[in-house]
Amino acid sequence: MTRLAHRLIALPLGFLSACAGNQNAMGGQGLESANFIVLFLVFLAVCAVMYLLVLAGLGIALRRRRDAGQANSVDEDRHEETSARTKVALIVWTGLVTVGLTILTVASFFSDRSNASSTRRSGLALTITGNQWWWNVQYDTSDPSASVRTANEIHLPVNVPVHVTLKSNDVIHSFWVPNLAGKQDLIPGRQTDIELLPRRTGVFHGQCAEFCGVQHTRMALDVIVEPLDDFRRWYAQQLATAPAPTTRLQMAGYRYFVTRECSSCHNVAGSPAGGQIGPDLTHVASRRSIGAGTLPLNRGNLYGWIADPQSHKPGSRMPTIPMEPRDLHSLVAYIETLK
Amino acid sequence: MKRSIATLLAIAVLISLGAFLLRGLGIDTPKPTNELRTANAAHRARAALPRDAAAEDGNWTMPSKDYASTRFSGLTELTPANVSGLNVAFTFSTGTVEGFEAPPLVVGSTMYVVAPWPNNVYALDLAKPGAPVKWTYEPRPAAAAKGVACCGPVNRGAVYSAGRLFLNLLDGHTVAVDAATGKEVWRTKVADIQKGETLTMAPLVAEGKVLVGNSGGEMGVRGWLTALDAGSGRLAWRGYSTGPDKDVLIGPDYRPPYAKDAGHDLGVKSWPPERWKIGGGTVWGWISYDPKLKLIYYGTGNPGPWNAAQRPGANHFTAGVLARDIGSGHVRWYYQSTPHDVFDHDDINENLLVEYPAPNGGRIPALIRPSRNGFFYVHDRRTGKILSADPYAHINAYTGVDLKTGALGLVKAKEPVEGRVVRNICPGPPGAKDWNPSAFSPVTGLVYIPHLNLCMDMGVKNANYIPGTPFVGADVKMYAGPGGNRGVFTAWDPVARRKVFEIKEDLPLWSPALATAGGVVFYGTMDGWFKAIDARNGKLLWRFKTGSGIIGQPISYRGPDGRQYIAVPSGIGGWAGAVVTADIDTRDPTAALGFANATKDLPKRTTRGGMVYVFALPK
Amino acid sequence: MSSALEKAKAPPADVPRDGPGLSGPVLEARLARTWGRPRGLIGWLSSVDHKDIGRRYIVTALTFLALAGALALIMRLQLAKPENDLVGAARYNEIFTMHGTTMMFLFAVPVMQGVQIYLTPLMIGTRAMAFPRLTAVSFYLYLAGGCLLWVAFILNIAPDIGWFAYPPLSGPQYGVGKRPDIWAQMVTFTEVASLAAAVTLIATILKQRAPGMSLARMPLYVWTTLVTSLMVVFSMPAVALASSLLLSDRLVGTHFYNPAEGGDALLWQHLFWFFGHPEVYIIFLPATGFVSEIVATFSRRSIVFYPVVVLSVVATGILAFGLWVHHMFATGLPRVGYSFYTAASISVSIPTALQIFCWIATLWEGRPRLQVPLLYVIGFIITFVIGGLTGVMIAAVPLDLQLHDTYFIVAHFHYVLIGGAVFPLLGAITYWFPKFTGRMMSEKIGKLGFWMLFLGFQLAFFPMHVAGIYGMPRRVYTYPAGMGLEWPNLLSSLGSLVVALAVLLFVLNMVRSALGGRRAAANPWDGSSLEWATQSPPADYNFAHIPVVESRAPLWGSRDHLPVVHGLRVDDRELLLTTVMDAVPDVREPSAQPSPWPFISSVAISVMFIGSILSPWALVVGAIPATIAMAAWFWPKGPPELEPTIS
Amino acid sequence: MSLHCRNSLLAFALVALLAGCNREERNSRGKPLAETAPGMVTPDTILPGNARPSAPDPRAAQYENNAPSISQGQTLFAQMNCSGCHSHGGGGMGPALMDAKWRYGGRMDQIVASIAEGRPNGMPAWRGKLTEQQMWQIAAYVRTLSGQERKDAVSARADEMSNTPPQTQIEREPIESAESGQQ
Repeated sequence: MTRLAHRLIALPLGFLSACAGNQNAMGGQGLESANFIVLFLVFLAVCAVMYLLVLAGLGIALRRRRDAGQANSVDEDRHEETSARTKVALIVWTGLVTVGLTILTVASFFSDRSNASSTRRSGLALTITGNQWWWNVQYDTSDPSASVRTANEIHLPVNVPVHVTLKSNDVIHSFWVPNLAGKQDLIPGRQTDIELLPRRTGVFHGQCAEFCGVQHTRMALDVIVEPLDDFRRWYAQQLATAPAPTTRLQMAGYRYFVTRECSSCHNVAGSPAGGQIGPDLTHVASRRSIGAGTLPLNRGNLYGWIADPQSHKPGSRMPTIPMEPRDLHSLVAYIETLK
Repeated sequence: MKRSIATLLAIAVLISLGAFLLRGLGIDTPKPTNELRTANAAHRARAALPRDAAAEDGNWTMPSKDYASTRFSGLTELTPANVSGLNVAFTFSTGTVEGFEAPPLVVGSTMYVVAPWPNNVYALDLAKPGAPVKWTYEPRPAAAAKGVACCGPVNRGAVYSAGRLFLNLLDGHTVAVDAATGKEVWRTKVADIQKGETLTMAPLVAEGKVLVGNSGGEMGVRGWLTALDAGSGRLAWRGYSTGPDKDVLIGPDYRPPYAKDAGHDLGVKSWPPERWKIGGGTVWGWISYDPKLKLIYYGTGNPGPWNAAQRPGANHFTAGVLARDIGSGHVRWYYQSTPHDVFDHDDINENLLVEYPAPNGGRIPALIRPSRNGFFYVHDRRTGKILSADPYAHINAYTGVDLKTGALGLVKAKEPVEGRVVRNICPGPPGAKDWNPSAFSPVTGLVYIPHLNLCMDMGVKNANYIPGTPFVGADVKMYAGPGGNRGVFTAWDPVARRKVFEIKEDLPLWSPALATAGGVVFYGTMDGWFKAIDARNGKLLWRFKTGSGIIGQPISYRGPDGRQYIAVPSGIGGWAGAVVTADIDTRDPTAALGFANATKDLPKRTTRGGMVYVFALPK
Repeated sequence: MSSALEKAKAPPADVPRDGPGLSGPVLEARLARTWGRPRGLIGWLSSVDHKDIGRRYIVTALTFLALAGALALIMRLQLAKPENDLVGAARYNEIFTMHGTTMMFLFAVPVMQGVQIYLTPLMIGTRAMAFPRLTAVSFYLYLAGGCLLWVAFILNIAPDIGWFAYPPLSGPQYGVGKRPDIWAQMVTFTEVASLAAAVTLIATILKQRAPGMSLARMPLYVWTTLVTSLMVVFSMPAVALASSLLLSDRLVGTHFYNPAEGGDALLWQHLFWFFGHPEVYIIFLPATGFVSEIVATFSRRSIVFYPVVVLSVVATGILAFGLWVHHMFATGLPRVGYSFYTAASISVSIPTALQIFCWIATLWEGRPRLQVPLLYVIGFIITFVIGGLTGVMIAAVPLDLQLHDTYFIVAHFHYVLIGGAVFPLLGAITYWFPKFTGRMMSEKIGKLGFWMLFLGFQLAFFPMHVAGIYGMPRRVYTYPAGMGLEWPNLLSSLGSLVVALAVLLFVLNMVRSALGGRRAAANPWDGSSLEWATQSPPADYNFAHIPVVESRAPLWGSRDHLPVVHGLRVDDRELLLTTVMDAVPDVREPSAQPSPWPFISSVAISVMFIGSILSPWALVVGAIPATIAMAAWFWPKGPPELEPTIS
Repeated sequence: MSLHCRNSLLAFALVALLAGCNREERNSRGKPLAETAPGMVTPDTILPGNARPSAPDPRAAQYENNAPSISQGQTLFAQMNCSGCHSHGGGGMGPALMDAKWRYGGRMDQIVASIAEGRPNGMPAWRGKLTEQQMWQIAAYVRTLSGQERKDAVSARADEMSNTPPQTQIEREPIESAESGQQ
């Protein structure tokens, strides 16, 4: 199925995936996304044929009798005549359309089935909870003490079926990682599910696809598909508690973090900071971005973000905290240790 | 023929007349060993530490009366026949307006009254008329502590031992006071209110150790039981309710009765990472002690937060019963009554130690307890094995207890889901029965359970953890269960495993029971009625309206004059009374963690107060 | 009683009636006096003439089109380059909400109904709408709703929740302030307005057709009007209900959309899309009506397979109610159900395909005359078919799950709505402009405008397909660089400028032609339907004599003399009612006089609606003036005159 | 009823006016650091030597009756566990906030002071755990609980278990002490 897909990508539509976007419905790195490509091309082919027929008909119809130099007036008694050929054409056209559409409906049905059946036996279970405007990620394990909580970044082992449970804490969001699969809404008071089967490694980008308020735009997440061993390594490291601060600067930052506003919302495992309403920061420094994909993670952006999140993500729930420069220095120094 | 009938009649008349006369002369004084019921003594539970009337010293030195927590007074002066003559002997006003749960203690000719917040202690001289104050002790706890006390700044009493009074202060201190002078002997800080920890329980003193547990299950604290040296107040050992085995004091001698509670570091493995550190399992209830086995028995509180979705796993060692060796503090056995508790069903209720009839005719040292989750458990207190577990109240949230695995069956439909309100869950968060202990009378062999008939609607949501602030994550509305009565007073036969009689009380029952050898049982209601009922059939024999609602522990003692006295504290408060004492606005049904909805009418039925009433038969 | 019957049998001779005895200028003068409206502002406000109301509808709707178009330009400027900061996040949300809401509720549906109100009586040969005062109310309420929304926008309380306002985002907790209430109440206004218009249209079409115009002879445009009006009647109540529930959630704390207390956020989506999907066809079907009329006239023959076209229109109207769930494929409803809605959604394109065939076949069989209206029709076919085919794509669940809520969808529905409705509308305006104003639009500017619009549109909206596939969700105020979204967005922004210029050009052409365009004869395009039988613009009374119809193309069948009926009163407003099926003359019916009360009641109702945003008591208090105004409106004027049936 | 009518009509008459003001203005960052310490605020009304009662804090204006601030305050009230003690206004561990009783004053700046500095009988001091802006927002929401804020700026309910009567409808509780009641 997917090999076919990849061969097909070389076809006219190839250019879409050619400029390999990491948030691209034509990526095809997930089973469902690969199915999408195949089905999309099938639809495209059938539709193209129909469209060309219409254009051809229209073109000929317009050329045909335009220049026939009759009097520019309606023929009183023949303006309702219709040739037999046209009647036949109508029947043919109707048949053609019906057949074409039936093909498409059936194709769609089977593609849907394949998506549904693809990942019955899932090897990994996640719960993703939508919040305005970030993603809470929980790796569910039979042994609760081995479950990892993180935010705005998902790591997945390649070729392992994943079952994702989707919940929302506030409004409706939609989970969408186009390279892997289609959308699924996160609806408050309901529980929805989506199955992922990543087929190729890579770093992909996902984004909330249902308008969810002021910062709908800045509600993205990174998805890293990696070999099983790398995934295990990452998981073990995420499971560990945050390292203790070492330098004096880091100590100061730690003190600020656990005693001031930060800890009212954020959790750092292994520290007294136990806030549950903001992203878990235990290993924030190991992630790729901050502010749910607002900025790539690096020292400069950390400074900018902590100093004034509201200028990077206006309306975000993270307030701009009036802060002395030295507090800012120490805080950044501490957060950089949260690997 | 005719004659024989006449004879029979005559005999009957004579017998009844005689009986009546004897009664009147007060000769008929039933002893605990007597048969009041036709049932054979062998088929009745017996007090763990058998006392007969002679053994009764007439004192009341600890809130539960004895290590077996029977709340049974061997005094027999008061009987169903004469109790209706009870009069007020004297009263004592503490001048306080908070919930009054602590019982007075009586040692010889002195009564010690531990007043509600700020927990002043008064020594009253019972030898003098009107029981004037001998001395007063003012501990002056920190007022800030009131802000982290989930259910009113209550205190469940002091304990007298070897010339000292030991009591806990809300702000995390345990103090020892010289019983003769009222001077403070030592004061040890054991709990930290910054973390939300408070102390509300009554300590237990045994083998020279003062046993203290913390409160704050709604504040994201980590529960523990601490043993202090009674002499110095120094810490002997501390056993946590969560965390690694070395913190919980689990050693090689740990023998849980069921596989589900066996394993290494369950206090960590049954929690999401780090959550055990704020997982509750507080110890704010009652401790029993078996001097023979040298084991203490107590229950642990609810896991936190109430929103169970935030703590997947069984959440050991919360909501269960622990047996610890009093010397080392090591856990001997543990049974988790409510694994992964989703309804705030603490297991801190009293554990009564009795001798239970064995099938082979012998006696099993048993532990019987009316649990918060609505089941009446009978354990073999040596191993923790369950002999029986039967519902004693209306339950629709649990299916039952599997005696083979010890598992509690949860009704899926009643399990709270984030973002959706689940309706009509019985019992509610205070459980079928809250802290207020029951009494056991070896005379009748019955357990007298003052409990609740409350159901709830529950909506859970993500709880945020900020040290020193509530960590609950649930909206709750409580209301009366089937029948419309919010309280029930049940007499339970632990051997026959059935209800003998029950009294429906309109208001929730928040006051403990008191049983006497005379065959009279006492309890109070939240609108201030203090009631005496017949231990055999629950017939109301006498009642007295006190100044404020009764949530306190009644006691019975023999005064210096040799008469039997009954004393009861009167002063509404606590969780159930918060509507009155905490100025709740009942337009918000979720106020006071949902109790406001169940006690909307309370402000009309009682007001604040703080008074000890002492009753006796007229001279 | 008997006397009344007498009266009925032999109408009083003194009553003047049109006929051989009374015709020509004399008749026209008297009719003008009877059907004219009072002078002055009061007279203007009390007009019940469908031509006035229709014209006002169209002008207002086009104004809103311009406003919403301006917002679209701002959005395109913001999106022209990545990480642009022309408008902030919050403001951008308001802007796209205003754009969508205005286009859907204040432009698309009203403009179609406006044209319908203007043309229907003319096309079926009657002098007025049924319930003309209700028609007037419909316009005033629509206007009030539009003003409510835009005044709010000016006062910085514009809704910012998207044009379909999903709760909980629009609910009491997350829909902050009064913004969502204004949106919801605006919806109520427009729904009441279009319901009123629909009802009057249905009654007019079914009972006031000229004698002989059986259903089988009805012009195709009137057919689409009938079908869409029925669709309005069945779909609009759903959204009116939904928005009222939302208001009560927000105002008095009910729990309809609160999952915690047993409500459901999806309830809204079902109610809304049960209206929302038919809404698309309510906009699109009248456009197919335009196309049918234009194609017939400009290929100089009547439509091929008239019954097929009629049946397609009806079929579309019915199928449209069975597809709403394809807007909810991502909400996790049962998969089996999805397959059904996929099939239904795909099958709805069959009738449309048949219509397209019929139009092309008509051009094929006829002798097409490439003038501006036909150009727009050609543009329509080329553009709309793309939209229709992408529609088929997103009807498939696996495709929709990827494309849903992306710019692919944005492209799709702009192809459908602009290509499928606006192109034909502009063609129709050009086509009927002489009838509206008595002057022709400039052909030269028209052609230029068409090509700019056509090409500009493709440039603006085709790249959006690509942007969507590249993972650009809709309703984002910016996008990061390096996702391959730069060039599609840049092209779209450039295209949107061209479109804006084209629309501007069209408007200029309209204004210029209206003022100084070439004067138009009664039937400048040699059209076949009745509206071309009266002068341009038509007199207040539309027709001096009610025409009689003998074929589908009355003006082609017998162009030299159009048969008419006589006997309608001249001194009083009187209409000829005919039977529903065969349009056999039935009764004479008096028609309402102009009156200021519809306007006054509309004001009262508006006050009540707007007040109810702030307090539920406004409904109680506001009902009083509304009731008074309506009482005055309906106050009986003397004893009703029993009119004789025509035998 | 009559009151409601008057309110509604009044509100309606003033619709343009009130919309003009900053009722819906979003202010994502609050006032600059320079002036973010509450001035000398006292709940007391006895000021010896006829001292003037402290004037209401001018910063109150930008949060009071401001819908986004009140909404933010509502969110924080739940997230910062205020509801743990005060429930949804009915009280519990802490006093009820929906009644007319104000132990430490019901004025915006007085409430902010209570939040920031705490109160001896158990109210924790939140200075440093919440930004000044957040405290003002919470104060604005707290005032809605007793109907002090304008009805068109408050939210009827949250998407949770139904609790208090809708804040869009509850009567305004008279603030007890006259001085602290001055708006």
